[in-house]
Amino acid sequence: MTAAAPILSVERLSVEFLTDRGWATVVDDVSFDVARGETLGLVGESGSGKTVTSLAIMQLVPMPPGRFSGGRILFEGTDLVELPEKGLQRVRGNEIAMVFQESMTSLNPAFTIGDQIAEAVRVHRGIGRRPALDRAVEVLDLVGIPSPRERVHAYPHEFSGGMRQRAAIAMALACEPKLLIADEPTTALDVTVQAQVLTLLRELQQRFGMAMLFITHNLGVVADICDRVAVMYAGQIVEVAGVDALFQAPGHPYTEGLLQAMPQLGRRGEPLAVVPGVPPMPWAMPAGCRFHPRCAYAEPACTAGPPKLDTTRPGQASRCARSASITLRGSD
Amino acid sequence: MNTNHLLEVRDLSVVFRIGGGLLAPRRELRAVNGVSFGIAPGETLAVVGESGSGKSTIARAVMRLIEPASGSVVLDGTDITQLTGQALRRIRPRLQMVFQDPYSSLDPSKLIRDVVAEPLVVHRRLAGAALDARVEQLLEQVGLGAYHLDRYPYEFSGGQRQRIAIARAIALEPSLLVLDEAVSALDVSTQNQILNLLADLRRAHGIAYLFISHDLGVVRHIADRVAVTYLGRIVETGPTERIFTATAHPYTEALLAAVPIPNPALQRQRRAPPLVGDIPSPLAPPPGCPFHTRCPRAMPVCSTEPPRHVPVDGGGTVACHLHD
Amino acid sequence: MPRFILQRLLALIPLLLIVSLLVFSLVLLIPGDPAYLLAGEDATPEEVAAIRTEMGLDEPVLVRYGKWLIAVVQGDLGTSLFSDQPVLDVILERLPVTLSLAVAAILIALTISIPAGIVSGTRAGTRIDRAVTVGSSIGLALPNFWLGLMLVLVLAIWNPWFPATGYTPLSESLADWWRHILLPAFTLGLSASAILTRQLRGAMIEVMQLDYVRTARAKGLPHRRVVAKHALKNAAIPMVTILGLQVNGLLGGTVIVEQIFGMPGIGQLAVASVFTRDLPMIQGVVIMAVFVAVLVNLVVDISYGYFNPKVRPR
Amino acid sequence: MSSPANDSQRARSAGQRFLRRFLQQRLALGCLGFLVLLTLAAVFAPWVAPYDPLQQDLDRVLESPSRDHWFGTDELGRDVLSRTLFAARVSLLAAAQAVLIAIAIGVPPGLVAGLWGGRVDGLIMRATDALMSFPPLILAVALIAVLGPSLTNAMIAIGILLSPTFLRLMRATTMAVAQETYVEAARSIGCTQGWIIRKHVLPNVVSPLFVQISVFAGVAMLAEAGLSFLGLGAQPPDSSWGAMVGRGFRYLSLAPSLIVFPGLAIAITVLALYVVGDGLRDSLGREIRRES
Repeated sequence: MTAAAPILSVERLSVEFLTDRGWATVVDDVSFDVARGETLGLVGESGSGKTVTSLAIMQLVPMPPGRFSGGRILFEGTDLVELPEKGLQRVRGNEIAMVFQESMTSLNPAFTIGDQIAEAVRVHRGIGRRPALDRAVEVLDLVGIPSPRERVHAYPHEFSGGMRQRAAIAMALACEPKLLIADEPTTALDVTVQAQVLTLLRELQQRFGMAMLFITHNLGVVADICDRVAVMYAGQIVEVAGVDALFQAPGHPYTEGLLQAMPQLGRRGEPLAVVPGVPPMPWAMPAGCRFHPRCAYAEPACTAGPPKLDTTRPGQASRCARSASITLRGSD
Repeated sequence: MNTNHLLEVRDLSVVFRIGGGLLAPRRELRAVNGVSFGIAPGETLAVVGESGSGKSTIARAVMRLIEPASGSVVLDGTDITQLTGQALRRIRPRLQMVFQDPYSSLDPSKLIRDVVAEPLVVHRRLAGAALDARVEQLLEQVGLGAYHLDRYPYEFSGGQRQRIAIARAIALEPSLLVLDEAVSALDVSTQNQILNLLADLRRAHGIAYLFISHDLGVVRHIADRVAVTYLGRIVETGPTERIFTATAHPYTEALLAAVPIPNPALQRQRRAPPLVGDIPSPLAPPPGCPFHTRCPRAMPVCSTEPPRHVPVDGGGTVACHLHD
Repeated sequence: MPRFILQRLLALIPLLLIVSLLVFSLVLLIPGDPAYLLAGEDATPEEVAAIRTEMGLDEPVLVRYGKWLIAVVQGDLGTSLFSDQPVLDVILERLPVTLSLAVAAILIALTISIPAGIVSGTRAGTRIDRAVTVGSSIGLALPNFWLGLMLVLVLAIWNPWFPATGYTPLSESLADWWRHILLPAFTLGLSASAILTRQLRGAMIEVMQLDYVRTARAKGLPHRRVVAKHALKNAAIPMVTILGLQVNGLLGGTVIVEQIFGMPGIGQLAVASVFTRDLPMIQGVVIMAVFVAVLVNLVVDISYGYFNPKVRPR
Repeated sequence: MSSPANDSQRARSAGQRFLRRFLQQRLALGCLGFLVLLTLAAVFAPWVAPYDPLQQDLDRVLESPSRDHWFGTDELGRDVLSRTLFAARVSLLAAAQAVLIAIAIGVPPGLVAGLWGGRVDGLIMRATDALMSFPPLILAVALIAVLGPSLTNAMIAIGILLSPTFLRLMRATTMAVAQETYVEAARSIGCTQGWIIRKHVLPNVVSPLFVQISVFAGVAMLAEAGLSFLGLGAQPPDSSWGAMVGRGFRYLSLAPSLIVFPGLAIAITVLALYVVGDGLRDSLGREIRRES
């Protein structure tokens, strides 16, 4: 796909969770690459496994109730699954940083913004309190917080939602990571603030040449910020494609369903497109293709065996047995 | 006053008093500030705005779930802000509401049967076998089978719960349904199922909707008319297509520009510089036009004079000094 | 900060007024004529009349309350019916014993509960967590008087390692004070430590699942630092509240513990006064106990601001 | 997240789900069994006890446990086991009394404060704070000082002391329920205030209260034991476990068994009450239990 070696390579990752009904596979055989400097979107509905995938990369899946059941996560050639905790601590926040959805709860209410940014710098750079705080002021300025020298002493509850998310981004950027994982970073924000944050992320990424794994359920946001997209359904990746290809000519019926369901694309006075039914529960996955009970193109063969994620066109892969024989509608 | 309107809201204001204790001054939060709009029978009016714009407060004030500080809410000639006790309860069936959070809006200790039957029981409409039959019919109307009747809310998904909430809200055959972010908590596919259900119900029963939302895509699809709110005020109203295609207010413009569209090539071209800053605190709203602190086209007058609503070509009104 | 403290102090006024009303109305609760009761069974009518006059029982209730309150505010808690000494003097003489006992008990409770709560809270479900949970349940269920007696039996009578009774002031000898105070303080502090451990464990479990702990880990902080800095400071917020309540409990518990270990403190005085029906003394003890409890809670309240910036004054 | 259950699966009411979860907790179930047995033994003490608890035998005083007297004898040669069994009646009854008093004093104002809020709430909470600022045992001692030492007075005092906890619990849950959207939804369809309280608030606040009762019975039992130990509770010839320890105090070094057994009885019973309380709390479904 990309010429240079990818910075992150997730290979056949599987994660299980203990539920009331036993072990359930919530991330199943997931593989994808993130190239240096690119933004890969990870898209899916709630419960599709996209957040668990991102936490698994950081080795932050709560265990118990979770556990790894297979796969490798290669970051610059090092398998993070095998890395001992000490090594992981050197990677987290330094080489790979993360921004979460809820800036209200993901910042510690008991410490100042500056303290929380500075501590990451101190841990990874081994510098003193003063220079670390100066660095905090620097990154707060970078993310567009006005009068950072004063604001560095503010507590999270003294910031607005948009400012908190900027602060969270500043915290992630403080050590100039090579990869930023952003888990629904704009979902809790108003649209005008979302536009600010997306613009900010785009600018910072270009400036630092950082790679980004952007997790979202919003296809509009995907169109705005991603270079390539991986679509997840029921714990599996069902399609990987360049962002233009995905929107013009999706390769999987589920992607088509998601695109068509965008209300912007509906016509007034006509029913909105829906994917019938609901996603399956992890303990009751359908046999064969997991999407077949909801798929308009399903045929008996789809229940036969699980389809593989096959390359259909250059740069595009789809987990659909019928991808060669059907033509799907894009968003145009 | 438009006499054809089913609901007529005039100069509605809602004030919350917060804080107040020894030595701590009590502060006033004007969540809704002089809001007026009307809804015709069978019409869908969408109230859109970001958080803190007062849109949910408008919904609750219309429902008389909170007391307005001033203004009137007239339903079919009756000002419901003046009603109390029995008289208020008698008018309630005409005006029903569906709430945002499908998880906390159903009493966890009640069977679905009792949840849906409650309005009919409270208003003594039906009893016995007739009640059972009506409840079954209601569930079917919202696309749920009668076998769900003897289950508890915990057994249902968000989308199903929202269907149950709708069944309960239409049980009394209201002429107006207030939908407060009723689909916001749902995944897009489930959201569309509910939106389609609402469209079906409107066709079948001629119910008018007051549709509160922050999602412009959804609003464009479902609404006949739109009212855009900012910091407790309506800044622009008008027919949906006019709002989206011949936008009059700079805030509406910014709002529309901020929503990314699902077309990467187009989106790359149309990216506008986003609005600067955050919504000001409603505890200390800026003087003059509430939007002037973020408005790219603000003039000196905007920070002193509050703009009046003036008519716009294509229908509706706008409150902006650019249009004076 | 001074403004914040002033605010809290002012907020205490209505509280103290209600408290004073409650303490005062203790007299009104006495069935029958309190003067007869207080004078004793074989008192002459003259003695009864004298008590009646001395306590002002002839006047209207509100007037009595007013006079009593003014006297109390001026530090006049009345005279003991039993020893004829001023109540305040007797109490102040005994107060250091009770206070040092309570302080030692709190220190012991914190020394046990903080590590136990952190360890079991961060390792919920493990064997060590279960041991701590069972231990704290037992600590809660043991009656403190019984625990005290068992300690005396084993550590003072069978193995004379500690004195069974008595008290040495801190000002005389630190070592002796410590030897005398250890058993009673442990007896008094054990149930508080059990409650605090449970509280801290629960709070730690909850906090460890919160987003900001995940953020702290995502920053690459070592586990130790995540627990000791990010989790602990937030988990301490509910613990501080509980600590305030426990201080009241401890002050109450001194009644029993001082009795067992023969310590000349306020608690012993309270029990003795019940049997001598020394009502002014009882009222004095209650007022002093509430006063100390309220002061301690004020300190707790103010320290709350350290843990929770949201309640800190701007 | 919930899933559409199988059609064959019958829906269970909150009560049924609660019971099912409770029955799975073996330790709590065992403790409940112990408490039931203890109550039966106390009720039928005249038939179960090996001796008359008041029968003196001055030839055999302060004896250690033996085959004749499993728990030994006291200073008057009375059988400690029999006395412990009879004292169980007093201890259990006293704890129950105190909890009932606490509920009667604490629950109604808690409900009112939670429902009405505002000034009424402020007033009630001020009074509660004042009551809670008293060190509990000292207040109890003071109350007994004026009312006179007796078990009933001790239980009234403990009931008053416990009532703020019930009040606060009731207020907190009521407030939380009253703020739930389903209560607002009920108002929006035109339910009367009385209907909402009866049909929506009460059913959702009783369970958190209910599961606390057994824990508070333990607290009450400890408090009663403490007061009786000081001689301010149960008066002779009645005896509770605490009173037995109080009298045995004098013979601490001569006959430790005098205090060991009644003390153990208290500790084990209170522990059982706590474990049952924890079990009950854990059996409440997530849908009822409040995330704090």
